[in-house]
Amino acid sequence: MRVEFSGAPEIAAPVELVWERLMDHKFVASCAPAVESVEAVDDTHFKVVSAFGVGSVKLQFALNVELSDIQPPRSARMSVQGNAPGSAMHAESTVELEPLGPDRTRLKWTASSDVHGRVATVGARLLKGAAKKITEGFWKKFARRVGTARK
Amino acid sequence: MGTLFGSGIKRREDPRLITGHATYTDDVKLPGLTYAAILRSTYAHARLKKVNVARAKKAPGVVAVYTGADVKERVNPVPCAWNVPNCDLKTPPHPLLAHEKVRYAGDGIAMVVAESREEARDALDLIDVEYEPLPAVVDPEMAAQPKAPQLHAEVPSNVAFTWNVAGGDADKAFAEAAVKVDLRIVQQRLQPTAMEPRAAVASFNPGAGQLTLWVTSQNPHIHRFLCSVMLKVPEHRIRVIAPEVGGGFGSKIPAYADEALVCFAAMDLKRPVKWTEDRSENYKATIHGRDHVEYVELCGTKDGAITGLRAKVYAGLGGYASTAAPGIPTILHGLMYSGPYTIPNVKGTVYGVYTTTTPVDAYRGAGRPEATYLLERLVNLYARKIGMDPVELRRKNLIAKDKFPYTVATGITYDSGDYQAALDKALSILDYQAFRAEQAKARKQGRYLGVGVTTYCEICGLGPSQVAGAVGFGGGLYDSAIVRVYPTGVVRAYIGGKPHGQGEETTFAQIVADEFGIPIENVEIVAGDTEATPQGWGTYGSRTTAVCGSAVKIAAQRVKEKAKKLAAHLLEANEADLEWRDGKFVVRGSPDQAKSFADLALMANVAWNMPAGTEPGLEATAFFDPSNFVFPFGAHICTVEVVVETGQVKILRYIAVDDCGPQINPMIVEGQVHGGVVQGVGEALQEIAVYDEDGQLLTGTMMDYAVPKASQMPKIETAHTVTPTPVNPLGVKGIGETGTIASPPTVVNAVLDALAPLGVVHLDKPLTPARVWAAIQNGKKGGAR
Amino acid sequence: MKQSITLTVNGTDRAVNVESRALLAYVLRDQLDLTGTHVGCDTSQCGACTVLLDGHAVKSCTLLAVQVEGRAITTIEGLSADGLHPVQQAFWEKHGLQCGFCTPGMILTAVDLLSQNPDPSEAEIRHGLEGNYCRCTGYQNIVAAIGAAAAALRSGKRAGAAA
Amino acid sequence: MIPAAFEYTRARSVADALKALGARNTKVLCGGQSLIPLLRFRLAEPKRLVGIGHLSQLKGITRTKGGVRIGAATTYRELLESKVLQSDFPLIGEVTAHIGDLQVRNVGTIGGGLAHADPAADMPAVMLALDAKFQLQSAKGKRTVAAREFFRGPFSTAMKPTELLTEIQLPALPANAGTAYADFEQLASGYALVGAAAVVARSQGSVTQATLAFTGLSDTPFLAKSAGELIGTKGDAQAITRVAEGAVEGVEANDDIHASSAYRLHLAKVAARRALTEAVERAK
Repeated sequence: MRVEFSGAPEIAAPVELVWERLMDHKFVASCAPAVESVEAVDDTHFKVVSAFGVGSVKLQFALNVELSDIQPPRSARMSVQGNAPGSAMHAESTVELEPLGPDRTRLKWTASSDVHGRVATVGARLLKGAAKKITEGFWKKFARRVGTARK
Repeated sequence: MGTLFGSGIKRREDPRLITGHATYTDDVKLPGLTYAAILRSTYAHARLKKVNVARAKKAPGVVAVYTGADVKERVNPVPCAWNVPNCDLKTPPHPLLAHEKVRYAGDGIAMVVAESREEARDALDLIDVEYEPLPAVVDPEMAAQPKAPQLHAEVPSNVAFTWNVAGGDADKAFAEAAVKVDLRIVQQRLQPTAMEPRAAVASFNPGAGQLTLWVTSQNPHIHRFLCSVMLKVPEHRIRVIAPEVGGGFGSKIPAYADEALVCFAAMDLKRPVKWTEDRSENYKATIHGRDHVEYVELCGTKDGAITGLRAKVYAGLGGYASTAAPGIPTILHGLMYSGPYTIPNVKGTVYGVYTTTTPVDAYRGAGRPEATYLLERLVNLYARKIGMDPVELRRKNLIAKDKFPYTVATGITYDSGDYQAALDKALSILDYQAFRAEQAKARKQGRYLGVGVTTYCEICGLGPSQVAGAVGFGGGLYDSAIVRVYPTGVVRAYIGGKPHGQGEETTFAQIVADEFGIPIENVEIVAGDTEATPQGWGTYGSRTTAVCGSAVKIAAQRVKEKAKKLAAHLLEANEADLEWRDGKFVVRGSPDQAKSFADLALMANVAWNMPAGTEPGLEATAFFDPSNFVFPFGAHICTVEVVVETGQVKILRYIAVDDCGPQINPMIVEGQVHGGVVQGVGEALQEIAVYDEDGQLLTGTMMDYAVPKASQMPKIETAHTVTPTPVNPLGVKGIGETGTIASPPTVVNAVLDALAPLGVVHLDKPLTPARVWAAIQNGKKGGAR
Repeated sequence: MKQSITLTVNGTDRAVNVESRALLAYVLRDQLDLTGTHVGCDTSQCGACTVLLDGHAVKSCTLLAVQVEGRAITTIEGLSADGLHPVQQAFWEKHGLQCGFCTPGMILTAVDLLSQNPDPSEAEIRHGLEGNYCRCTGYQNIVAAIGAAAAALRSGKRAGAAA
Repeated sequence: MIPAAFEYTRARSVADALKALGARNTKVLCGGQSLIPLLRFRLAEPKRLVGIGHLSQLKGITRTKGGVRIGAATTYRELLESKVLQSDFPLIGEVTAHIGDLQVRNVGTIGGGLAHADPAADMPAVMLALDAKFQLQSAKGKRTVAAREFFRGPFSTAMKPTELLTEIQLPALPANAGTAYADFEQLASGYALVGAAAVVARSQGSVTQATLAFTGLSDTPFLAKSAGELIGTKGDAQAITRVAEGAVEGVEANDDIHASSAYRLHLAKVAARRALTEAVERAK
């Protein structure tokens, strides 16, 4: 099952601040739902344990996150490889920041992921909508928190 | 002929089944039983970098964990047993557990054995597998392209075989033909879905060196044979028991790694081991059916005489070649391209292609549904092109009844038939002309009715063995029976076949009871235990009644001949003076001079007074090898209404006229037709296995794979004609698969007939409302094809 | 972690020691040796595992044993104390089964269906079997069997009332 | 398929259940017909389950001043057999007859199904159309949430993990109201590809109230705003078609192996038209 999403929320903060937050893995993790732990292997590699799902449907994934093509303060690419018993997922994400004004930034993101194993075979109907909701929810929260942190 | 042959008596297997006292494989319990669970690949195609079972081994209740590396030296791969000749067949090894690569999502990687089902399942989650994902390819046509991902290093372009069939000169026929039609047809992959998932229980007696395997099998002798090969255990040390089997439809023919692993573990641990698949595991790890992409063409004259057929077929095999897989799209498909018609020129090429999907093998009909479908679609397209009624076109090309035995262009010889009679009967049941009038009237009111008519014949009753050898089938295709008479006159027949719903415990008892003039209650049919039954080659290919039933008949006749000899001896009469009347041998002209079957049973078994040179006992074994296949045939008609607004198809009537020769038990024959037709209607309207581009099966549960439900299926009207076959002593043909063979084109042609005014020319199965609606939208735009 | 619960199974109180996660179907099959209850799917679709819970058809693979503590369960083995139940009889008469795997669940669903609707139409029978799959019979003879059983039960009741 | 291990608490009362819900990673088990399949696939692995399906406090269908109250643990079968619902809310029975199957309806509960919030379930759309209110209870007290505020996304609701859905309150329908439901089922699961529930009231031939709700179409059941445009019309075919067309405008419809989004949108219009037409017909 492959899913692709994208969004472009506006953030009430300057591009530099947004970039700073984006590179702060602890801050990023705090915006993601149900992150149990984050461990920085180095500046661009992270090990994350996170639950994936909504409502009753929940699977715990061990994720390897890697940042690449880092172009401060404009764009970066993130790849995620995750495993849960009987399931696996890969995701590629790009982030691009576009300054709209002194205190406004547009954050364009794309995410594409493919899932394998039980999640794909028996959980597609349950999780396809969830994946979208979670991804959008994450960026929404990120945008809001960066904006609020500023105030 | 006796009094029971032809009688629709109640089934003798039913009392245990309706009271819950039947024993299926998962019901088998043994002291010290352990439970196995198999870890299956998450990815469709990947290199295995690491399989770490350390945590699983330490988990509560775990007795053992095996990986591919652990077993590869100790067992042989899963064999492919149908080595179709002259097609450069390549069957790379199929390891019991993957150790280098996985080739479909569901490929076994490790097996846990634990003290309970729960503990075995829990431990699976503790196995750590590191994969290096490789690209997947799920479509057989795409997989055969040069740049497609490669599954097996030794199979370039994933093409396992290229098989050709030709008769006459098809290219010339096409060059000269006035009319040509062609289609690209996708015959979708199907999930067989026997209601009982597969299971295996193995027990090993180390003192005796004896292995016993209970397994969901349509052919316990084949399982014994192939387990012996996989396990390197002599065949006589293996007893295979197929207890009650909850449906097969082909999916319980093949040898699977799973039962061999269960045996391996039982021998290794010296404890019994049970494994039962879940439905979602069944959908990934049990064979699928069909999966063809076909380019097919038909040519003929302007007045509707078919002169040639050409086909190029990509047949998906999945990740490995399953037991009978190469024979399905070739021998059981390509040889049947002519169907019931006189087509002088035929040419076909079939590519067997590996894809990163669950292996494909025989599924009810196995090759013949695909052949019948492509032919019947082409015939309708041809009729449409020349503006001829499709029934008339069929009638014009059917092989006439006085032409049998008839050899078709592909070289096989049909035994017997009266195709016109079946067609006439079906048409009269419907009143075809009246329906056409109704259809015309309805169209004026904006309602879309359609009718589909199929005439078909199929090849079944597999043997003969000599042909099996010639076409590379790795076994014989005779069958066998022992008829044993006990001193009290009751009889047991031990048969090589293994019925699993088809009712032969009843029909074969009818044969035996008739032969001996005894009540059917005095006869029992024993099947499914290799320790008790003679060598058989299984229940598939609609062969059990035609082949094994004939063996039963012959064995019973042999018993009766011996009984007659004994009767003559005891009555001090000439054998020639005896006649068989009311269950007795009677001296002609002296009705009080008689010996009943029971008398003779006792005398033969006590052997106090046997004729000179005659052995005691009343028992005979017969191995029956038919002289040819049998070719049942018939005509099916379906009428439908399509709700154009929503794409929903409603079947108005379904009429099945089939000819399987004389019917031993018409009630059972009718039941086979009902079930077969519904399976084919499911194929026509709703069943499809869907993979995503990564090779993940998206129809992995019954929530997504649309097994037909009662409310979705039509009522079926059945009728028959009776044309005996000369190739077996019962005169019978098979009926187990005809419904599934005939119904998909019948339904699809009916729907396309309804949609004809909307510009829809072709549409691939299954005709779900979503697909029909989309086709109508496309047709409105003039883009239909 | 196991706990002891009591179930009334086919009229007899049975104490069983079960894990919380134990599904009723497996408790019946593995612990109480009632293997007439079959498991054919894992999504509550096929109905092979159907039993009666206080007289109502339920899917025993989609119930925890602890959930039905203290309640009365009837399996196919206990449907009829002596002889065949009219529904069983009708399945036999009408050839309403082939491989038999779905049959216990079919029969028990039919028993509940007929208790709710003693005189169902063919369409109502087919709708009532929404949760029971059969891959062998094409349903036709199952529908016929349930229709025949309904008639038999109705006339049996009339005969009973008259007596 | 065997669930991962968990602890099970059989609640002795609602209060007892609420206490147990305080613990982390705890789920409520009512009929279990939605949750148990997830447990079997280990797509849900709660540590604790609190069983409430047997609690008589949570069962029953009673008339209240303003309508009808339904206990959350009332089974679908009990809904079907309820004389009160047959007379006051026939829509409930019509829809319930198509939920799951006979066996599932014998155990499955209205509250369990609503709390599960499957985006393709039938009942949520009906609750929206009927403007139901849900009573949620926690150890801290009770609150009432409108169905129209309850469904937040696929399998997501306004409920907190410590809350229990205890009852469903249906406000009385206006006089001369007609209700109807039309749906198209996914062939395998029987879940709605699309379902539409309609409530229409008429007075002297004119529509005075119209509500239309969808399920299955997108990731949450929702009310169609266009339904209001029926008010003041005669509820004629043209007006209904206009409302049905408008109802799905701009909706991002689900797309899966069973139906494309284009087909779902089309079916939604058909279902809306059929449900509205029937509701108008009945609103006499």
